[in-house]
Amino acid sequence: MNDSTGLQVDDLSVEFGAVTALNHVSCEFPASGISGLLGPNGAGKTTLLNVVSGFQVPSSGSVRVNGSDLAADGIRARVLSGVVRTFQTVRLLEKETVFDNVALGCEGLQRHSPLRQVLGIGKGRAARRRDHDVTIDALAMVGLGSLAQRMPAELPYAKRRLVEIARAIAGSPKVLLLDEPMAGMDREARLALLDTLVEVQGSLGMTMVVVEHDIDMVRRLCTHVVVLAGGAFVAAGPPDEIVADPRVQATYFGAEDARHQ
Amino acid sequence: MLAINDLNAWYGQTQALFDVTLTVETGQTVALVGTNGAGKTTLVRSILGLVRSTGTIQFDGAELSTVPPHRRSRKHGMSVVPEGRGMLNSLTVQENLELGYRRLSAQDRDFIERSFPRLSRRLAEKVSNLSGGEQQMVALCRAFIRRPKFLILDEPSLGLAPIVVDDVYSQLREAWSSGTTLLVEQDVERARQASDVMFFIAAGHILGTARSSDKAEVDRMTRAAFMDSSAVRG
Amino acid sequence: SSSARQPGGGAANECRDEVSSGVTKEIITLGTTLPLSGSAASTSQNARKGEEAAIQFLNKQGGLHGRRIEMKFLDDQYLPAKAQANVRQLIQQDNVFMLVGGSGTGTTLAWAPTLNQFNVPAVGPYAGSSNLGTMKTPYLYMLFPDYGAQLAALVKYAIAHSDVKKIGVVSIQGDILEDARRGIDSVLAASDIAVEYFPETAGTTNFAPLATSVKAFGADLVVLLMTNGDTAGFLNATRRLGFSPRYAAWPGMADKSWIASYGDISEGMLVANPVANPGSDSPAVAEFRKHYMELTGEAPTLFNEIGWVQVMVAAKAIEKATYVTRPCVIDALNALSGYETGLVPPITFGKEDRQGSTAIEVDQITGGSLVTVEPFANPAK
Amino acid sequence: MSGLPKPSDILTTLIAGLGTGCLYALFVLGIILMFRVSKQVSFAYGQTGMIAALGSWFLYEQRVLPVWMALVAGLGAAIVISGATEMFVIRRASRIRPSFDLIVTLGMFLVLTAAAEQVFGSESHAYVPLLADRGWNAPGAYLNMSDPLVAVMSGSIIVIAYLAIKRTGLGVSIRACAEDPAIAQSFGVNVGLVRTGVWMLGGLIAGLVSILFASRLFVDTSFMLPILINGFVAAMVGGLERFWAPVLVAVLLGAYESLVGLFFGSTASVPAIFVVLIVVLTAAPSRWIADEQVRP
Amino acid sequence: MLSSYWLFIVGQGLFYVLACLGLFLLYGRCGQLSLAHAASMGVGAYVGVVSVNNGVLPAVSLVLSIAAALLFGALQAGPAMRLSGLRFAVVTLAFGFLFNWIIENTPSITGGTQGLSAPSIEIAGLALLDPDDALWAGLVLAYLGTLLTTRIARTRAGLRMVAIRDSIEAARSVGINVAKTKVLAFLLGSAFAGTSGWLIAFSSGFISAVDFNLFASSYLLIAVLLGGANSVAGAWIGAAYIVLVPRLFSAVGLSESYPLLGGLMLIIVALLAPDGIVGQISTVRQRLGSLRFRRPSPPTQETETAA
Ligand SMILES: Nc1ncnc2c1ncn2[C@@H]1O[C@H](COP(=O)(O)OP(=O)(O)OP(=O)(O)O)[C@@H](O)[C@H]1O
Ligand SMILES: Nc1ncnc2c1ncn2[C@@H]1O[C@H](COP(=O)(O)OP(=O)(O)OP(=O)(O)O)[C@@H](O)[C@H]1O
Ligand SMILES: [Mg+2]
Ligand SMILES: [Mg+2]
Repeated sequence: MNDSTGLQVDDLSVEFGAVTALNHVSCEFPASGISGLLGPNGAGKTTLLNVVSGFQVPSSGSVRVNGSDLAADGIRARVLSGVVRTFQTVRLLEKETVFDNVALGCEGLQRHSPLRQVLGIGKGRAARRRDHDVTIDALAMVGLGSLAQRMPAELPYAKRRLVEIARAIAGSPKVLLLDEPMAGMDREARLALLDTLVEVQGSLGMTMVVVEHDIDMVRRLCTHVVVLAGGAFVAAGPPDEIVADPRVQATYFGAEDARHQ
Repeated sequence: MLAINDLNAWYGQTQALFDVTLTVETGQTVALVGTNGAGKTTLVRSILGLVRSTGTIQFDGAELSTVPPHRRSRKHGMSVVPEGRGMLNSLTVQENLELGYRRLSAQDRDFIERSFPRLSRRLAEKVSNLSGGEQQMVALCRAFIRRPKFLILDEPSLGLAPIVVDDVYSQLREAWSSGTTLLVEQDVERARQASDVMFFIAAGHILGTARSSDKAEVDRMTRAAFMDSSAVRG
Repeated sequence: SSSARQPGGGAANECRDEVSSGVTKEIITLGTTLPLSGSAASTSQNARKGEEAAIQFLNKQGGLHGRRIEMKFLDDQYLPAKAQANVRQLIQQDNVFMLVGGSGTGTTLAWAPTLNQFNVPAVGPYAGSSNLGTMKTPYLYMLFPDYGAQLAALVKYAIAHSDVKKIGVVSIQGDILEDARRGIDSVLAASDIAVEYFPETAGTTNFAPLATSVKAFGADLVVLLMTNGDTAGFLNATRRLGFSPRYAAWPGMADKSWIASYGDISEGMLVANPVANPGSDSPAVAEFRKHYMELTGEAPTLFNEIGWVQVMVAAKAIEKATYVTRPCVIDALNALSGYETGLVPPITFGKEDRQGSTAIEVDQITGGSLVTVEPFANPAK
Repeated sequence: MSGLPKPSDILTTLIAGLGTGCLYALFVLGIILMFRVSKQVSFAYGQTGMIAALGSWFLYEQRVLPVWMALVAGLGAAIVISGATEMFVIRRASRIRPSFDLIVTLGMFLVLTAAAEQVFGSESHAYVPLLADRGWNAPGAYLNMSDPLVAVMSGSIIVIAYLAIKRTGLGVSIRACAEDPAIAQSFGVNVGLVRTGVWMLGGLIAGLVSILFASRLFVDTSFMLPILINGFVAAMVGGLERFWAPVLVAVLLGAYESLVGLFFGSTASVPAIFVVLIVVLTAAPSRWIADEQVRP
Repeated sequence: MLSSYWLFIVGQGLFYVLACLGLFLLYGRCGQLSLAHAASMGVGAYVGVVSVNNGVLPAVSLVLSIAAALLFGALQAGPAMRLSGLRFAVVTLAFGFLFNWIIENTPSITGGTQGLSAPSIEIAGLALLDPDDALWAGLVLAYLGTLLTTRIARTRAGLRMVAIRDSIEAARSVGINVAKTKVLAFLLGSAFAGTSGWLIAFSSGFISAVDFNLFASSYLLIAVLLGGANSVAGAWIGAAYIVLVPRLFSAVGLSESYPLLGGLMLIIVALLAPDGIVGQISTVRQRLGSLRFRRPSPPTQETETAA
């Protein structure tokens, strides 16, 4: 493994009864730039994110972030060591303001004594101020600064997505996993989100993995692409190379007979 | 076949559609294009009778506004691929397909085997176990096997790999060339190719319409629909 | 905070001619708290009718000390906390002169200490705990004997009049059962009759195990201390098992409403009754019945009679008091001796005695009505 | 009691317990059907049945109607109340906020209890025995007619319900209503009818169970409360989403409760049941007790 | 000036504020629908009285009461960690009944069904049985409790609770320890309830199991919902409802209608005013505010052609 590898999975397998969702998959995602995770439906992309974020326990294999193994960690431990995800469907606290929704992301930051927080003294006070600042920064970064006090229900779909992304980056993650962030968005919104993601990655420098079916967006967004199919690793490399790869062509873009695999 | 007149629709106090008027001829595929939040899904839901609305919706000569939603499906042969897939997570794939007192016939099974082989192997499984795209296939399949008179597709390509999207659209072209279809699609070019007529919608208003074959007009309307909305949204 | 002062001790408690709260030139206001709604409503509603009739009766005869009597009824839903708040309201807000009647052991236990706090006397709540009627709550004057005394009388009668070898006592778990045990054991001390106690929890859904256990024990007399519903549930279960011992039960089963509902399954049951059977033909009861029917147009039930007696005893004390003040009424109550109503045994209180009587009448449910088999079985104390 | 109970006593108690258990099972059937159609259990369920029992008592006792008509009228009332609860309360509440549907049934519970108390009074009454007073001494145990009556009736209703769910599309429709009424409607399910219909059926079942319990015990405004609790316990332990498990647990719970009462005294039954609930819910594998899991 | 009777009632109301604050944290914030909250109060009340009866100093008995209530809360948190709202509510129901059963079956210690009188005690120079002193104690404690609750709601822990209430998936994805947060909510809720129960026991002088049963828990829920489950002020309104409304009903001689009103209230509030009185007030305010702005007009044909 080289220095610039942010996230590395090794020999991952996940089975659900007769279905093999991941079949000894090994691949790497660089720490710089944004990686795309591609593959036909049911290829195991979401499952891979689930394993990395701790929502799914693999039957074999390991996950490493910047060289350290996450094997025994639960979801919370992973968040604390910097692995954060979003969901295929947006999940927000509908009764709290956008600000509070994003503030939730501070969980990933260092803990501090709850008693001190309640009393508002010493480190507790400092920590509360820090949480506040971090939240403001995260909101500004995705361009939601002016909407901080609004309720999520009042926001259009694309903005709701951004709230979720702001929440994910508030904790300054080392690895950010986005599952189809652009699904259901119109083209304008996709382009705007694309800019935001590039900017966030640029300024925070985390390993970012994006699952996306819109190949045009993937080409604009990603510097590196990993392709899965039928639970197995297929190919990895720069987007243009991957798009041209005949194996990917067959399983993903569709030579006519490939769908009856 | 479908004639909508002066349709206004509300969610609670907020109005989502304003005086929408639109017609779909028998056999036509009509595409609905607009930004997020423009009101496309609301229009679909109004046709299905799922939102509070005023105005008239005539279908095959019958007035629908007093017809309860379940009869629109049963009696008038409407079928929908809903936004967000509409999976019934506690049910199996087969039960999702059978929804509404309908058993899978041999013919249906055949169709599934041919068009969605991934599904035919997993009919007995809980639908919530499927991947996002696989669930979208269930949604499509559920609408298709009913052989509807009027097919409504709300973002049918959501979460589908390109290979499957192509496949779905080619099916639409071939198998449903005779059927009447209302299509909501984010990818304007794809929508243009799949449809006969396009309606452009922004902030709850129909901005205009264009024949799909007239590419220049479609481009002009698309720009209008998308710019307008960004103006409205600020 | 106020400590309990003994009645009669201290200047504030001396009987003098002064203005007392709850008393005007025309009216004396009494008060009570009762479970008028909730699980124990029906008996309390009857008691209330009895009290109202008694007050009407007294007022027709010119009231007491030339004053009309009025009474304030508050509903406590059988909730102790509510009963206590009610008594506070009666004393502090509604300024009643004294408390008369009331019903429910738990509720009475809850408000009794409040009397000490405000030096207000109360007469005759219908409650069967042995924790009441002692000098712990010196302002509380009890008319009816506690569960222990009730059951002692009942069992004494049963063993004297039939051949009993084994007694099964089915009782609500807890202090009621302990009271019953004390009473029954005192009667059986020197006999060779076996007795077994079967605790029960209110709300049993299947009485078969309980009934089977009692049957297996071989009880020929079964004493029942349960809620009306559970008593019925138990009787139904024994019937389903084909088990038919002799039954004896606490006063709840002497009420007309029970007999109307469950007369057939409780045929032959002996019932402890703290007041004279309202259907009896003793002259005192007959006169009471006559008055009551004149006033209300209905024949009195057990709890009508209880309400009536509660008011009558309180009225006697007020009448005997030198002035209409609380200390004077307390003095009069303490001096009450052998007061005969004909409806309850003669009532006697003393400076250190708050238990008006310990005698019990034994009745039997026969052919859908209550028949007196032994009037006031215990000699008055 | 000295020594162990006699075998015949054990058998008698066991049979009575199984009879009670069958009634619990029927009661639980109502709970799980209603849960299927609206993802909701009703705290007012037992009280709905209570209205049938107490109401019918009132009607025949006041000689308004002959007994059988009073029973039918009581059941009718339970059906109407249950259906109306669904139509006017449950359906609207679940849309407002999660957990509110539960809260409104708690409200219904209080309303039905208070209203019954005001209309019918709060006394306990004997109820028509419905065979609970007939029985015969079989060798080894005493048999009562109420138990076989209850077993046959509960058993057949449960089996019919099972077949209706499995063999017709009704089962799918019922679940679809709970999960996504809009989707169900879009595919031709008359959601209103199915929901209200199932709740009306629930009302009928609650009424039947209450009437049968009343015939074995007594009737008043609160006699269904412990039965409601035991029904809930069985449904929770067996799993609300399953069919046979909760029904079976209910039958066994009746037997268990009965035997505990015989061996350890009647007061031991209540905690014995709660101990089962708490132990199962804390110690059972989470697969058994978890909700429908939707994968992230 | 209030009569001593009303002083007593208001004092009780202030003690109930504490219980309602506990339920606000547990249900309003964390979404855990507990039907054993009154039982938690009961634990505090009984442990307090029983320990004082056995010679424990009042201050120590308060600590014991809170500790016992915490334990009771922790016991419930066990199943709560694994169960959904509905199932969990039923389990708390069982806990509530179990509490009542224990009281009823330990008559020698707790007085059983007949209840238990609380001795008159003094703590911090206040004799709780005296309405004046109780009022002071109530004012100070309810104020401190409110302050504490508001603070908690603003910390990370408070936000975590809301996250669990609104979206457990979102909560897990940001690394919230769901189990720990639920336990915390239970401990806080129970501590408030236990304190409240202790105070009510010694200020009223008598406790019994029926004051802490399912109905009592339902009334607490009604109170918190009516006030507004999402705000601290709602707890005050709710406590006022619990203590004052029954008194008003009995003042007009309609006390038997109170349970009916309670049930209807629960249904009506849930259906028509889900955010309670506090929510209702703020909606009215918003409506008034929005009258001042014109609604944005829909885009016209002109804008289209201009584009
Ligand atoms: N809990 C489960 N039980 C059974 N099968 C499962 C489960 N989770 C995932 N699978 C199966 O594993 C395979 C991989 O699923 P996964 O969600 O990872 O696919 P994906 O690549 O994200 O697809 P998509 O693009 O459609 O979202 C699928 O065939 C899916 O049906
Ligand atoms: N359930 C709802 N309650 C309140 N407002 C709603 C609801 N659903 C939609 N809206 C609002 O109605 C408007 C139209 O929404 P609609 O879902 O019809 O848009 P759409 O064109 O389908 O958008 P998308 O491309 O995101 O699917 C939006 O402003 C949206 O915020
Ligand atoms: Mg996926
Ligand atoms: Mg849409």
